[in-house]
Amino acid sequence: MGEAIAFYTIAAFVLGFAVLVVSTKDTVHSVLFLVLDFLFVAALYVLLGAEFLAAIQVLVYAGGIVVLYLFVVMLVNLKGLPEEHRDPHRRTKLGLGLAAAVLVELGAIFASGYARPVPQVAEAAIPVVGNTEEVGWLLYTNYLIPFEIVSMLLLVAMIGAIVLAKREL
Amino acid sequence: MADGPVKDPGPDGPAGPGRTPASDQDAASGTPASPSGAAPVVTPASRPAPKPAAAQPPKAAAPTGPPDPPPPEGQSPPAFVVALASALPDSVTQLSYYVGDWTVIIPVAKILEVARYLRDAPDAAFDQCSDVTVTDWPARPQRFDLIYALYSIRHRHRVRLKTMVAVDQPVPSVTSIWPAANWLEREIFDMFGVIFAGHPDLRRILMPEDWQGHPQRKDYPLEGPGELLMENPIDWLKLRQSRDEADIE
Amino acid sequence: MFDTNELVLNMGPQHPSTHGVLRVVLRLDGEKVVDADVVIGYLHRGIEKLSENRNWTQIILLTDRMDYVAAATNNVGYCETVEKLLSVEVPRRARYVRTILCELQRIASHCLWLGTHAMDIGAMTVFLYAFRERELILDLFEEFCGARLTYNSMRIGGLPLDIPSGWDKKVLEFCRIMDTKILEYEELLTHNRIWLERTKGIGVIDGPEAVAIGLSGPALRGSGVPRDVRKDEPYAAYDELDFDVPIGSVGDTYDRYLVRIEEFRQSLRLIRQATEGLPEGPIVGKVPRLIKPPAGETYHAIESPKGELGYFIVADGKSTNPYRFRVRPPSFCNLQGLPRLVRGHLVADVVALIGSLDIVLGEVDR
Amino acid sequence: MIDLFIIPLLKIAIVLNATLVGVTYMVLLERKVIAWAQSRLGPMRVGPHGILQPVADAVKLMIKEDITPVRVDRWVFTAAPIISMVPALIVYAVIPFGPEVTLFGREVTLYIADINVGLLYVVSVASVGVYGIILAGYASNSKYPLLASLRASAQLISYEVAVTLTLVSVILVAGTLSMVGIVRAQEEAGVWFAFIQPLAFGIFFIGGLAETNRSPFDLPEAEQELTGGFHTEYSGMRFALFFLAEYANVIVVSSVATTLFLGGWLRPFPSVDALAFLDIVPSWIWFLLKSFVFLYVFVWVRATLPRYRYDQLMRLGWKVLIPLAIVNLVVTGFIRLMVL
Repeated sequence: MGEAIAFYTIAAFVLGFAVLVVSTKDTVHSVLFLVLDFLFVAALYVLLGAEFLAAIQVLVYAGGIVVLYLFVVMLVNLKGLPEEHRDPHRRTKLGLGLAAAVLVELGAIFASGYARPVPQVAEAAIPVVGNTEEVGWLLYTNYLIPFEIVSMLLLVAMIGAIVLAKREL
Repeated sequence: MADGPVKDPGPDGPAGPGRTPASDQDAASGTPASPSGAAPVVTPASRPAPKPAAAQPPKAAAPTGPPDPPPPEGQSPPAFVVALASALPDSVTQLSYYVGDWTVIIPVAKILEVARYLRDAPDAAFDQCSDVTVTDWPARPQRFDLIYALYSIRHRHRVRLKTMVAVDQPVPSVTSIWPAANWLEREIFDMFGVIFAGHPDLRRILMPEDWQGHPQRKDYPLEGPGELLMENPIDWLKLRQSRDEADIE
Repeated sequence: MFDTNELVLNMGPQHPSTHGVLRVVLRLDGEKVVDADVVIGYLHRGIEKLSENRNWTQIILLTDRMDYVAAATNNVGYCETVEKLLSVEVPRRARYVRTILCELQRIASHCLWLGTHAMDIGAMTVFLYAFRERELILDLFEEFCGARLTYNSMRIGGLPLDIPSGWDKKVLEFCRIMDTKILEYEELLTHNRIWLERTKGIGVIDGPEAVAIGLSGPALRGSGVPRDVRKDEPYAAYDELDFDVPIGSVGDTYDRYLVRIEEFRQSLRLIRQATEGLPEGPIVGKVPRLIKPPAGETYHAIESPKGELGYFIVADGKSTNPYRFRVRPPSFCNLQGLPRLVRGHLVADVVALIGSLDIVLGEVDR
Repeated sequence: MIDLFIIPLLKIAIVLNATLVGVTYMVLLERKVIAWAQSRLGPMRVGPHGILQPVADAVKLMIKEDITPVRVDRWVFTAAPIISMVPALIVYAVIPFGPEVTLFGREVTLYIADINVGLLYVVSVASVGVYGIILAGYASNSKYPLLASLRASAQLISYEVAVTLTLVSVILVAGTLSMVGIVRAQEEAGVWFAFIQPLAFGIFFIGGLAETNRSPFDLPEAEQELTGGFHTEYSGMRFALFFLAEYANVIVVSSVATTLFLGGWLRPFPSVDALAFLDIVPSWIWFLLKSFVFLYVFVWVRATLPRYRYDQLMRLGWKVLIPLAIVNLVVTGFIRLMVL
């Protein structure tokens, strides 16, 4: 019962901040709501018993990535008017299109989720308490290839960023 | 000084003829100075003249320059002066020796040549321009004494160059020879209004950029624009207004 | 302000590390200084003009107000110039006391320099240490002439008063204390890695160029030019005393620092010799009651803590005030080299370089 | 009920108050120690030997006018000091001041919580603290604070990488992420980790100095050309919050260093039985003593060293500390693999 209350409260905050992220006019405020959103998502993880994930969520997303967002937003002057475009409703159309796509996706997930029962194996794989060791084992055994691919991807992105940023090497 | 005594006939060369024109000049400028006072030499453009001449008359006759005494008998000038006189003819108009200091008086046109020679000649090697300054003698037609105090680090000797400059007469800048003269010349421009031709950055340095007049001239009142307010309030108001406008810009 | 266009940054005149009312307008490319324009004159009091309207004795106290952290040195320079014009012989005792005062003043001025320079680079303890020792010197001066900053401690022809009894013992005691304190400063800075990183290779200038842009004093000697007025054109009692002129090798901020630290020691050496060998005798030469030098002009230079302090004085032989009174201020001429020194360095180095030149705005602006 | 609510709440109250008092006295300690280093007396007027100076400071800061400049971003401007203060305080939740003790017949642990990712919690919470600085710079709507805050946060993030890497090598040695577990691991090993991981200890200390913007890395705040740093526009209590947050962070770094490297609440040389008489001293006193040594060293460093230039600071972080930390990590991992 208490868990359910906590979950719904946190979920409401997550959704509320998510709405604020997209609806706020000031970009810096929007980034700040994003941080709050991430913090509440981390709280959700704690609720699920995945403390490791929660800590990593705060450390990497809230403490790392969004700081970089904030740098960019603060340094790039976004107060100027958006440039003229031939189709003024371009963004609305794009947004509607994306929203429709997300809706379809969600529907598909719901449909498939209800279609077949959740396999029992998955239940066991989720650690009962936030088990750091378990996460480590999984990453280095079952998910080794994706993990390595992701790290390569990040390396490539980093080198690309350095090349772009540094004009003369 | 140590390498001086070789040439004895030398000193008479530059000093002999140099002495006469200077004393002539003293006599010549002395007589017209007394009736006219400082009035004709006040710069017309630079400043709403706050009637400085009024302050001058109490003194009987304005001095017209230092005596610049010639070297006493038996005191032979340093070798580089002799060499300078022979290397650049007409460059030394007078040679003076007073309380141990040698002063070479040169014509304005020769400043750059003399300066370059004194810097580059191995027996002179005046690599340090200690000071550049001006003495104002308002009673004289060539009113400014422009003085260069030079020092040679290699030979450890000093000499002063001196030249006489009239108001609004451009003087070649020696910044190309001694970069150290840059600010010193700026200060002279600021304080006396001597214009240096070829100076890379001739701006006021100590006084504000929009200052009127040149404070260290002898005819400049001791109390600045306040004096102007007492004597000519309209001019003072105009001055203040122009300054305010400059501030706003 | 983060694009690659040049950025103009204004430092001063109200800025904690410009040592007074100096204003430096920096043109930056990123953090790198492209050019600097030094704006001075905020403290201009027209001392030269003022002096031309005061009598010869009154000027001594105006010279106090130029390099106000080395007032006694200014006094000595002025008095010696006038003595030169008057052709007055200064008694030997007076010359010795002048030497002691000048060297005490040099240590006081270098203490102030060391403290503020280190403070600019962030070493706050050195600041208080250096000021602690400067206090001792100020006490000595207070005992000698009653003032702690602007001494008015010379008279044309000699000294206003003889040294108080026991003063020389106190001076020697101070020398003993100072010897150990210099080690303290050195311990905190000389081999400190951060200090080395902040000062080595910063503002490098070689000897000939330093001469050309008009540096003098420790700033010039840091570049390896053995130019010291005390040695080259001895005044006061320097020709009778034994001392070395320290010079640097590279000409960077660190060398200028080392030179000044060594000058502490040489000054102490001079003070010891002069105090121990202080001759007896009168303290004032034969000076007329009304000082009125004969018409003539002269330039006389002494070695102030900042560099060559020159006085160019013209007497007209008639009035009781100088016709022309001109000071060659070492800080002014050294400051001229600042744009050359800061070019290519970072903004934080500008602060270090201003400190390294050791300027006093009272003297720059006069 | 008592175990679930009352005791934790009491502990939170005690730790929070102790921290805040500790922070204010940290300021006094700093002033006094620096004064002694500089042959001065420091604060002497308020109370005997200035012992009440923190109270006077607090009263002064509270009754000062709290100015909000006109063109600032109000919400962010108000939130920034809070954002920087809160992480500094909630870190104390996982810091073990001692093991279990028996109080009034009840087992009480001398820490608020022992979560299994304790160390990670410390790191992640500390990483949120950077927002306070960035937002203060942004919200002030002024050039110098903005520049200073960018510098400060860049510095913080860079050094966090090195510090976190050293923490990983400690985790490798201890085999746990729990703060209590790390202390217990040192008890079992019979030696403080400072001796097993001296390099990590050194890097952690230097990184700690940099992360708390302390001298010789205090240039975002004291660099002469940046005037006051990111809190230039702040006054009154809001400024005090930044001030407190800085010192709270210093205490956090000291506590964490004590826990990880100096054996937390353990007495010196826990494996030497001959020193068993030292156990008379309560464990939490040992903890406080060790932290105090750290605090003292922090102040000492400030009194001694000049300041780095910004580029030198970044070079030190990226080109020296991070490579060293990585090497240390790899070597530690290798040895660990060999031993086990």
